[in-house]
Amino acid sequence: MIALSDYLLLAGLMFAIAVAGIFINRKNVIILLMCIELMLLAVNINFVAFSHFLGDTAGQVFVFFILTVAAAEAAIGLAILVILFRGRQTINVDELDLLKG
Amino acid sequence: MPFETAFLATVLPELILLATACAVLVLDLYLNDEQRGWNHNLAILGLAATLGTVGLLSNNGVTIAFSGSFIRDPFGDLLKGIILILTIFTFVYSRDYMRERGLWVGEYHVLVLFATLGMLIMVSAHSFLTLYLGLELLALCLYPLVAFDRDSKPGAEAAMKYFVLGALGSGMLLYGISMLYGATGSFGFADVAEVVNAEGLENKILVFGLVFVLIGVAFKFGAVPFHMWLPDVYQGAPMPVVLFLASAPKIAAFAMATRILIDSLGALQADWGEILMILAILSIGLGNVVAIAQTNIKRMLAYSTISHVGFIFLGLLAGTQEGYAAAMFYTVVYALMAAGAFGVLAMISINGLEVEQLDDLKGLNDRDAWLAAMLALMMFSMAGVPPAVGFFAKLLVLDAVVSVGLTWLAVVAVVFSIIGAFYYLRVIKLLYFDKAADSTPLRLAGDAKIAITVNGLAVLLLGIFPASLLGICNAAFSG
Amino acid sequence: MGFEKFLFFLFAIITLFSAGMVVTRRNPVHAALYLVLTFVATAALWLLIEAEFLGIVLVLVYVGAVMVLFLFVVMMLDIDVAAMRAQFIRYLPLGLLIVGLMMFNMILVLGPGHFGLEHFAKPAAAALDYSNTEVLGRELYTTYLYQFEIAAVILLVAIVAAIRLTLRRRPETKYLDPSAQVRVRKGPDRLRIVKMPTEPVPAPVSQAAAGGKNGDDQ
Amino acid sequence: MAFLYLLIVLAPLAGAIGAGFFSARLGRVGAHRMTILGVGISCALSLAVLAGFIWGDLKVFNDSIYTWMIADGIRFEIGFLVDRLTALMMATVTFVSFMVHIYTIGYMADDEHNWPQGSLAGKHSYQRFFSYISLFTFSMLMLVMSNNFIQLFFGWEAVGLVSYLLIGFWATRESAVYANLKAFLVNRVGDFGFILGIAAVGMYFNSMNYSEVFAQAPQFADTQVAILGGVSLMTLICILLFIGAMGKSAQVPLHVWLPDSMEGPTPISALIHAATMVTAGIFMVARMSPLYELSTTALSFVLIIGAVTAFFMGLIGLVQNDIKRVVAYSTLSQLGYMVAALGASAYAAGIFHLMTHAFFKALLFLAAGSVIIAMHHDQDIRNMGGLWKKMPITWLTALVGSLALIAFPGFSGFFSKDAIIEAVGHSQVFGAHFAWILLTVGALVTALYSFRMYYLVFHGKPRMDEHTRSHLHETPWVVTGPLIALAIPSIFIGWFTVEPLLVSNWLGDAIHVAHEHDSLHALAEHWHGQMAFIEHGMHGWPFLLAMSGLGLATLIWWFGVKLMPNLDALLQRAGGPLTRILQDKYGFDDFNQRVFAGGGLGLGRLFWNAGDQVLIDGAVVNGSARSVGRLAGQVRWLQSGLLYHYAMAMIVGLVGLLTLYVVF
Repeated sequence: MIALSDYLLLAGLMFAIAVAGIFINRKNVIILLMCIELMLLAVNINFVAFSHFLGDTAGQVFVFFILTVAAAEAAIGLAILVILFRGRQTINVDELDLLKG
Repeated sequence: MPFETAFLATVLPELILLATACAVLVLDLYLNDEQRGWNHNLAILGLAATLGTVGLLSNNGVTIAFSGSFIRDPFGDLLKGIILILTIFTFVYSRDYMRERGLWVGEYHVLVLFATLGMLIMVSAHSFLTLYLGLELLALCLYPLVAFDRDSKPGAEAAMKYFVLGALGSGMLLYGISMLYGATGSFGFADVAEVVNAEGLENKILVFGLVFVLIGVAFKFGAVPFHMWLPDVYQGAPMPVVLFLASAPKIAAFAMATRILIDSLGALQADWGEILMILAILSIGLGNVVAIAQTNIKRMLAYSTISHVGFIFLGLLAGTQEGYAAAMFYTVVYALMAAGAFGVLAMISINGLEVEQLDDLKGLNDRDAWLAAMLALMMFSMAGVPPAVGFFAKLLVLDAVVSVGLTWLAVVAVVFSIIGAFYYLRVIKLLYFDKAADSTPLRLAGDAKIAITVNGLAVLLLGIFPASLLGICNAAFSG
Repeated sequence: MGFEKFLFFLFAIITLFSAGMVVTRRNPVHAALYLVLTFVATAALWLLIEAEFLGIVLVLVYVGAVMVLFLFVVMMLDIDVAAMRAQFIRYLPLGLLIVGLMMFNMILVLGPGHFGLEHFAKPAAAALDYSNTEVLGRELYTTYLYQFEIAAVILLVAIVAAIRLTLRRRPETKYLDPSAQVRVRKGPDRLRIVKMPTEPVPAPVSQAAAGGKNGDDQ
Repeated sequence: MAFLYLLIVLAPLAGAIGAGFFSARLGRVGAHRMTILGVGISCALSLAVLAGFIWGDLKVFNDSIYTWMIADGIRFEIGFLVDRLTALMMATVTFVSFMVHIYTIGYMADDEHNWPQGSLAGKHSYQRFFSYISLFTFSMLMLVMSNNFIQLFFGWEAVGLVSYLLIGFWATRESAVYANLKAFLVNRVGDFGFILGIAAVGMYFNSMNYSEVFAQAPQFADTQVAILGGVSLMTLICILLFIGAMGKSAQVPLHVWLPDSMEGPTPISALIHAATMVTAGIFMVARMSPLYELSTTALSFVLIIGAVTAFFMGLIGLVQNDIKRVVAYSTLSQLGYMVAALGASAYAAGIFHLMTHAFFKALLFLAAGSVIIAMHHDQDIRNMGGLWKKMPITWLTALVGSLALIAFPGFSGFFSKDAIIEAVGHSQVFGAHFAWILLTVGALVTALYSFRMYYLVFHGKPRMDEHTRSHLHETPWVVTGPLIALAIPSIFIGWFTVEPLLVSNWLGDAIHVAHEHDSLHALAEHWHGQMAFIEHGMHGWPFLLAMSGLGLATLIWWFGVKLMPNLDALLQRAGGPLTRILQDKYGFDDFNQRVFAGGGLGLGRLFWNAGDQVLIDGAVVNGSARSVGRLAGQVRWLQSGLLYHYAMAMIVGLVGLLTLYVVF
């Protein structure tokens, strides 16, 4: 039998991978955006699992909305990425340091 | 009762605002560049109508609609009203700035209006889902606004940083919400509160979820160590966007904090109070100290924001009705001060000058004495010099902290705010005692002048007669 | 270990592996493709716990739309992958330490101690005629109507924002405007007839040259 | 009612704000119309309130309008206590202020000449002046209408602030700046005592509200405070509060600011020194009568200070040659009478004299101002003379004012002053005999200096230069109008009010007098109407002395000016050291200058050199500023600008908090 804890641990691991990805990746902003997608996916797994084990569809509805928002977020994130690239000709995270101090 | 037509009446302000935003979106298609003023007028008209509706619908009772996901109460009405007023201020202050730079296009109005809608949704959210959607609506409008000047490299960089960190923050918030959902089986505030009140601190899962949720809140406020986006975004974004970003969303963030922490997780106060204490000390300390080293006025005010956030947390962490009211008072006051300060900066950034460095403020008094006086008033208020309202706000918060026996915390806060007074007073010195490089007098639009005067008077008069606002704040938490 | 459990572990391992690959690939195209794999494997995991609708949506919306958008942007931006020599090994120890600490916390809370089967029993399988899609749809349009509308607004904002940020007219680009081409009217737009007075022909000029000149007028 | 009272207070404030902030837009006429309208409303309503108390059955109003803040259980409120005492004060203040407003139109008409050419401060000075006097009225109303100590203190300080602004109105004159600084500093000394008194009230009574404090006061009658080897709490509070009153009401030794404050334009001399600011102290003590009645020591202190002021300040008036200064010293002396009345527990008599004095002293000041206008701002009485022919209205009204001042039977001053001397005579507190003698002889002095001035100004040969004489004429109606309006009550007000105020206890509960201190009851017992009172007064020492003073002044004038032109100088030489002492004003100014100012300066230099520059600036301020600056410079590099550092900070924050709260 699959236990709730299995799903939660899986989601937790995925969350940790996403978090690690955000700060070990120092070269490519696109990968950062992908890490964010991963993180949201981890949350979604949590919700779906809870929804199933609590016998309550509300969790799945929440996931539905998270997916919607994540799609919108991806669109805006990529749009920002495009103008960033246009201005700088690079999306290297290491070089994004005009603003500091 | 999943849906009743009567619900539409309770969300009438939101509906009007949505209609306004859509109307501006459509209208903009039919306007040429000379006619953009209609966007502006329509947007302000819509905001005013929304404000009026909020006032009309306001009463002392509480209405819950849409299956418990929407709440209308006096607390929310007040915050909504202030958010709407601040948004009107934003439009008025920013017109000349945006027009001069060719940024005065329909999308600007549409995005600001949608962001305002997002804040209204946050304020009257009564479930984590509604709150999250409102939060994202706000955030997704703010990201493009920060990069609104497409050709600005700092703007794009700031937007990118804001976006990545914002997404990280909302990811953590969501993770926390999912844990709370798991522990309570619901994400309506009322249902969560029921379980939390029953189980309280015994339930480790609740505490676990709480930490994540709290980080989402702290990020929205910009508390240390979740503050890193704030100075960069302030510096990179166009001044009117900073003006907007620094004022109204703080109120929405406060609403979010109270709805989550007090309304639904009130029983965990012992834990979140301690966490907020850590964040508050870090924020007040780091904000005030680093602000001193800044030469860029936007960055300086960003760090000052961080320290003010610390003060707001002081009120919240006291965990008493008095403390909550003090925090609410502080938030409203801070939003007013920030709007005024950035408003002045946006208004003087015209004729090709971009006010960025502190030195750009030199001798402002010779160029426009009234604006200089208003900016000075805001600085005094932020520094906490009586009779400006900032002093009173600080006093209330400290009083709340002392009354729960945390005198040492109040002392720490006072010491750092004394250190912080230095950088505010430096601005005043620049305004009045230094010579301007270019002393041509400024010519400002009449409505902007009226707005800044109203804003300044509010800061002054609330300082002299704080009881009116304080009374409302107290009433909001007495129920 | 039942078949179900086997499937769970299979897909879980695929999910974690591909997620790990996403964050460590240098080439963003590879990363995006691994992300697709992660999504597909997750969708399978969701099917295992009767979230059929969401599983399908994840594949359709995420893989079908969002990931394509990612790939599209990656290709469009023409990133110099060779310059992306990652040096993340240097930061890996610190990263692992922090993530390890986080995992430790998570396991403490999320492990079987709190969420094992004895706390949350596996619910009975739904009836055969249970339609996950129908249930969700009913909920969305009744209980969650308000939120549904907000989500619609969010999508609208995303459209407005993306257009504002990326749509720009570049005067230096040369292109044909089809609508202008179609709009041309048959008469005066396409052919212009210019009336010119006839010039007196000098007498001694050769016949051939004069004929060429006159041809213009006809 | 709250709205009505709020309107009374706010109407002058609105006028002040309008005339002050929109001076350029309103113009001169707009400014004076606006302020006069404001004060006029306030005056009309105050008179209506007073009428309501006299003929109607208006209830005492005592309520809070607005809660400013609550700290440690003490409420800081804005509230009004309007009883008969307040109503009387309100009417007096607003009426005199209204007159002064009208008079100012004439007095300040050519104010531009008083400023250096092109001076920035001189721009819109006319409007500014109106703004100040309206603000002054507002402050004074806040003070008298208050129902709590905090608002009282606010009004107290606001009055002080505006008087500072007004005394130094002609800020380009060094003497004016010196005078307003002096007024401010001396008042600060008094305020120091006052705030300590309020603090003591707050500490023991835990309330700022009058009625709550008064209700609790008897319980504290025997409380001792362990300072200076044990003092009764009530004595301490009363004397501290009275020190504030000494500053505001110019009692020895804090009187030094008042004569100098004549540097301000004459309308405010009338406003400050006749009706409003200086009466604040008298009013305050009367208002606090439930506290003062609990301390015989304090009453005795008040009585002696008052009597000393009344006599010795009158003496100085004899040798002054500036027309306004003579009036100023007479004010000091009359304030001494009022304070003495308070000390004798004859609060009603003190308030009575305050009211009659407000009318005739405002009249005298305005008459003096009228003379000054006619004399082209020459204030030296030695250069005047024979003005009665040219300025009949001023002459007659000044005569009325002088007769009222010397307590000529039938005039308003007679009733009040006689009642005071009578009451002091009946008083049993320590020092009452001494005070009685001083006050009685003071009547002689008053008559002497008043008529000396009167004769020198209005009679005899004109002594001014040719140019001034040829231009002498009566002042315009805006000046004479208020003179007449003030002259009428100066004659009659005493006649009508003596009976209700002193005999039939019209003030009622507003004033509390302990039975054993009641010095007015003898007067009330033997009351047989006004005529009988006058007749009785005419057998007393005060009357005889006043009349002999009047006669003496007439004789000296007759001989001195008519027969021996240099008699004045001769007398001064004959007076010798005594005259010199009087001219030096007993050396108070010198003493203050040398000891307090000089000593303070020396001490300040010492502290500045040793403490401030070396220790505070060097070590504490600059030292800490340097180290904070260095710290700031280092910490700001945490903000590296790199996204992964930012994310790392968030995640470290998350993990840290998780570890703290989940593991532990």
